[in-house]
Amino acid sequence: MIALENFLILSTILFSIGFFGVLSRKNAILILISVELMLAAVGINFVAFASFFDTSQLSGHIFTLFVIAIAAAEVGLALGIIIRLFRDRNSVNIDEANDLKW
Amino acid sequence: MSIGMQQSWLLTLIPLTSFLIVSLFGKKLPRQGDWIVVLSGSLCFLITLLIIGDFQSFFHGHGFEPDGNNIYNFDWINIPNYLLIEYSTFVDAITVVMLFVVSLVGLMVIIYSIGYMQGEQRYHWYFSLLAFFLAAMFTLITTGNLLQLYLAWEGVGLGSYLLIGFYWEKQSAAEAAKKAFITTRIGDVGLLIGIIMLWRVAGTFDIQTIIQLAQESTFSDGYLTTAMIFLFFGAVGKSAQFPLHVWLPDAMEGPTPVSALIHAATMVVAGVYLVSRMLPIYTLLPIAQNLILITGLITALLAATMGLLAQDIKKVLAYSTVSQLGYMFVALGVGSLTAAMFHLFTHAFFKALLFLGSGSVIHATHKQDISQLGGLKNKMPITFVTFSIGALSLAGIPPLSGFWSKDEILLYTSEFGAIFYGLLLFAALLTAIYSTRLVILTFFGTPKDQEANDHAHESPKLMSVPLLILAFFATVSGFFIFPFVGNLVGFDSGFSGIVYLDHPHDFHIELSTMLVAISVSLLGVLIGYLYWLNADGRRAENAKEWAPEVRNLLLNNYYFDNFYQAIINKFILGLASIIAWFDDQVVNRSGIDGSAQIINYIGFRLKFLQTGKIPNYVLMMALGIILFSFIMVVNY
Amino acid sequence: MFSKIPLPDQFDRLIITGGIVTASTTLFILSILLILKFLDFISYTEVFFWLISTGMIIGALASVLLKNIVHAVFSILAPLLGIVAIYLFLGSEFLALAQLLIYGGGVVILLLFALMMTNVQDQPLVEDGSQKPFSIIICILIGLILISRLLSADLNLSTVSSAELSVLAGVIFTDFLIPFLLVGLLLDIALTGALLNGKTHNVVATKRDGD
Amino acid sequence: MTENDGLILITLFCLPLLSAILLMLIPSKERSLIIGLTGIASSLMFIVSIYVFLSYDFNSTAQYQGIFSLSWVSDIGFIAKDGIQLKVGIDGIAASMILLTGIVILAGTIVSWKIQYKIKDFFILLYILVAGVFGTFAMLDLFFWFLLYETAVLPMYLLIGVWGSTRKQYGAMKLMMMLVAGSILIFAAIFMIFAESQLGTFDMQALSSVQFDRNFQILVFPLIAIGCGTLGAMFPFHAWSPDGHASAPTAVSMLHAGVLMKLGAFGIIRLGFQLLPEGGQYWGPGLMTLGIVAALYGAISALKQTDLKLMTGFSSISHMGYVFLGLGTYSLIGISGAVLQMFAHGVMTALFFLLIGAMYDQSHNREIPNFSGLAAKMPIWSIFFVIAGLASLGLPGLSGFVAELHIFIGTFQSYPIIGGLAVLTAAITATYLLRMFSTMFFGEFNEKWNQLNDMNYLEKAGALILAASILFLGLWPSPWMNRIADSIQLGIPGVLM
Repeated sequence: MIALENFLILSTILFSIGFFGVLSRKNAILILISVELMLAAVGINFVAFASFFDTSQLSGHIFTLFVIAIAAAEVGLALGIIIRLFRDRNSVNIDEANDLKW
Repeated sequence: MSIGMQQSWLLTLIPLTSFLIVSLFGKKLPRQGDWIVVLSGSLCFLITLLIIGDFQSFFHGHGFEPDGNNIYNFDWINIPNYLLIEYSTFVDAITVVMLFVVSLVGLMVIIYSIGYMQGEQRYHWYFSLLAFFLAAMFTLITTGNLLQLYLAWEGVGLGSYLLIGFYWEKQSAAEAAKKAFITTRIGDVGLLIGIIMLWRVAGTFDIQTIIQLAQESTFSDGYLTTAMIFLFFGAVGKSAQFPLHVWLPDAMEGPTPVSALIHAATMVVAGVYLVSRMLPIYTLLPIAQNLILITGLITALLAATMGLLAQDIKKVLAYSTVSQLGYMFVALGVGSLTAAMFHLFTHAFFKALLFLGSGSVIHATHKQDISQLGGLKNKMPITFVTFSIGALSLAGIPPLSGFWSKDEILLYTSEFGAIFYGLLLFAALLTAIYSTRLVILTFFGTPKDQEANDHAHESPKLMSVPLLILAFFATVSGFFIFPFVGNLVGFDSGFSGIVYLDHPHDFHIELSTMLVAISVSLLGVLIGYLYWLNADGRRAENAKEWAPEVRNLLLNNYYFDNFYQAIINKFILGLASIIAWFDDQVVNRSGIDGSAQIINYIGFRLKFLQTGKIPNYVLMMALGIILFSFIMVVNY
Repeated sequence: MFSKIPLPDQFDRLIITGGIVTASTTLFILSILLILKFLDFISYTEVFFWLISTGMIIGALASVLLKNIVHAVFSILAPLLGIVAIYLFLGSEFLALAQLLIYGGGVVILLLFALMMTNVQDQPLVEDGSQKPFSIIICILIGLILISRLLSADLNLSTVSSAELSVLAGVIFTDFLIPFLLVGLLLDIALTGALLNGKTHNVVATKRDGD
Repeated sequence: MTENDGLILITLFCLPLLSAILLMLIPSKERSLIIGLTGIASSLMFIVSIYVFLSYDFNSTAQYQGIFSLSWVSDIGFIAKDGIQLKVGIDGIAASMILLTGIVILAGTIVSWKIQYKIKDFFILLYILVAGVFGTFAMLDLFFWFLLYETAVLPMYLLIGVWGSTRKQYGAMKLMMMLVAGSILIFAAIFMIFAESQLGTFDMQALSSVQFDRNFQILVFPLIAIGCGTLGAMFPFHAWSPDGHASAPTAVSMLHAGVLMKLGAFGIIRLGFQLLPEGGQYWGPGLMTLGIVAALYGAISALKQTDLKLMTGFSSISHMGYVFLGLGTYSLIGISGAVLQMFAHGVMTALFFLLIGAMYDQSHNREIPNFSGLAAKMPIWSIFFVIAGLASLGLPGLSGFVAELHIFIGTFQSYPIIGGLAVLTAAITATYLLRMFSTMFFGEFNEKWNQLNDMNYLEKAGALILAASILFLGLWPSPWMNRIADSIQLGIPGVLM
């Protein structure tokens, strides 16, 4: 049988990779992809814990369901924003979207 | 209900009521309500007589023996085991003397004012203020506890402030009122400190209890001396003693009847009254008593010299008031309550008379400068005669009242020490000189201003009758020192039997001191006569050349005003500038705005962190997470 | 004329190189796993698990490292679909299904569409940010911290319970009914918002212009 | 106060909130309706506050009366049963302060009716502020106490920023920043007390029965003293006060100097002395030093000011210095004097600002040297001003004296020299006020101000309420004294008798 640690370590590795993507990428869509990766990693964690510990309540599964749903909504909205950004500046390079800079 | 000593609170209530009525509705009342004030003044005089009658019934030849019915208590603030402040009245011999003086002079001044203030604007306001002042003054002299005394003390101060500033359109009047209030207020700081210091050890404000405790030497001498000196400081302020005498001459900006009432007969003697009241304690404390003596002596001398050259008729009188108050303090300083109260008694009448007389002159000529006056003796005979009686009484010519009381003070001082006696005699000489000068320059000689002289006329009856009554008292009140005169009005032993400190004593005449006093007074009058009468100003011209420095010194009142002004300008306002600068620069600019600017600067320096690149922000967040994780790991 | 169309060329190269690399690594890993299996170190389930995890990690790494955008987006499919298998391992069929449909079917397609709409000049190559070195260090640190915490934790439980669909449905439609409905509402709002946001002539913007 | 009167206390603090909500429903155009509604609401608050004051029960030996509570958060996490509850109740100190608020808000409402610009919004904010003030005085739960304390402070920013004059942005910002900075300290102190007690409740009654560790008390008391002291304009945290007053509109100045500054001193009594008595005792001399410095500092600064409102602002600092002086004595007489001074100064300074507002609205000038002889043109205004001034300089028979006397006596009990300095300050106060009188009111009338009119009947009504309070307190202070002394004896442990 596969131990809980394996799932958790897998999820951690995926999370770190996703985080690396968020940090290092310039293209907004790729950042979005990395975020999705992180969300997926978290989902593994939830489900793994739920399967091993919480046998009756199923909260972890349901939570993951919600995460998936919200992630879908987020992707839709974020892509809308990215497209708007592209239309505005003809680029999806987020280094150029630095209006927040003093 | 018979009215006696216990009902002395009526004396506060009646004028206060009339003050409220006249000040609020005076404009709508017939004659602007002056009759209400006259009525209340008369009522007060009547009640005073009743109180004196009651007092007399407890007076048994060798002193006043009340059975507790001279006290009236009413709790004002009473929190058990904590603080008791009561409204209380206490009537004894000192109170009775003061009551008589205040109610009589008060009534005279009110009547006189009807004539003097005729046609003035704010007529009702003037009368309501008189009523207010009387209420406060009666409260002051009938009080049984120190806190109520302070309350009334400030009350008379307020009345004085408002009355000095009655002609507030004149900047000088406004300034004088301010000066009077602030100067006396500085004294009041001492008074309040003294009162609270006494409360701190005695636990009560009741005067008689405090005196009793002090006599049983419950308190340490040093502490008591400090407290009593602070208390005396209050008296110095109110009674215009050196070094706080500067306000009284300026206070003459007020209407003349007010000067007669407040700044001659009643309010300014409040300090004398206070020290007299507390004299049983002062006699235990030689340092405090010597301070009183020296202060009184300096004041008597200084003010007498200042009076010599003053040009304003009222200012001469003001200086003489300051000087005579100094006499009273000297008497208290040598421990003679009798002499001080007696001088207070006679001085009130002749000084009020002098002020009202000068008011009559001013009313007739609209001039106050004595160098502009002259030759009025035929135009205004009643004023002339009564004024002269007052002046001679001031100068100490027998048999007028001033002679007897001043002689009493001189007598006690001669017993105390030769130097004091000599200086006081010198002051008496000066007093005689300037009183003579005042009368001569005002009423004799040729008129300097013919036009004013032509218009001059004798004052109406409303003004001359009070003059005559006061002249009568200025003449006869001195005889009250003889026991047989006392018998006539029902007091067996005369004045010295009524007011005394420890034991009743008979009036005694030292023929030698009396003769010295008479000769000094006559010498003064003679000098004045020779110097100013028929001199056609020649000698005055000569005087300008003789010792101009001294002359300037006297004309500028020893530069006291300049000195105080300099202190205020340089020191107090300088300090205020420094603090205002401190507040503006240090607290505001550096402290408050400065901290805002520091944050602003830090932000400016740190803004490079704000790259606007989202990955950078996320990186920072990650760094934070790592830091946090490490802390967590270490903590576990 | 054909030479002017770069796509087939690129596509060929992609298929050839990608296929070779993937096949060789997969084969290499598979062979190692099979050897382990036959030496009785692990079971078949574990063989599958390791295989899939390795694939997921390689796919994830590819998606964050590849310079070609299209390749990166395609690479994300590997971890997203791998998760489906992981969910199955954990006994949650419904989630696996949902993951497959939503991510594999929806999200990736959406991403590709977005890519298509934002890269009109045929420049699939992108540069990465300047903080790449820092990022590597930081991510490794985070990973190490988390893993070290995990390994030191006491997790001696190994009973996998499957979430049966009927039970899950029962819970969702009773206890979690309101959150469930709210999530539906949220999706609706998000879609509407995305639509409004993506419209060419923004109502809000024109209104503000006239203000 | 009986148990049922707790409902009255709730009413008292719901009344302004309700009025604010009603005002929101009224269209802005209905000016007369707004005026009518605010008139009724403020009168009701005035009447209820008088009722609260009068219904104080002297026979009760409980520390607080009229307790009424509604549980809000209970038994959750670290919060125990009835941990956070809407709990009202008063003691004599709070009763006096509630009466003060009632008086000032009535007068403030009356004079605010002449506001032309957005009167509705003005009153909405004003009533929210008043709800906070009433609530703070009546609340017995630390959580709600702090909430309402902030409610009382925050609308100030808008009130000054929108309706103010001169440097209003600067004044509003400075005021807000400093007060919020002070609040942070109070916030920290409240949670430290909460945590230290380990009761899991914010109930002041429960907390006041806890004997905190002495070192803890000594540590936490300064937080409260400085935090509340900032609102009470304690030196050196007073800098917001003159600028804030100078730029605030009339009614806001009145409420602010009259009531809000007292919230600070009240907080020191409620939180500091009642919960941390040993800390209060330990820091008493420090509080006293700051008090006497503030009294002298404010008075001497006021000598140099030429702007009428700034002068009054510094005068307020000086008078609040007396309050801290009285609190610092930690004696029965001193603290009662401080509370009495809070009331006295509240009424007197409200009158000052009302009068200054009445003049400034016409002349748009507040520089003292620009005026002279105003008594000729504005006699009633001058009389009211003189009454306020005389009360301020501590003339017997007016409110200031009774309070100052108690403070002096309290100070003299332990520190005679500081007491002497305090008495001297009264003389300096007299100096700057009389200087101002003789410059502005007396002397020849300056024709430049010929267009000035005396107060209108609204302002007269407002001033009359305040002047009557000044006289009443000055002549018959017993009702206040009894309540305050009673409550201090019951509520502050270890107070010097």
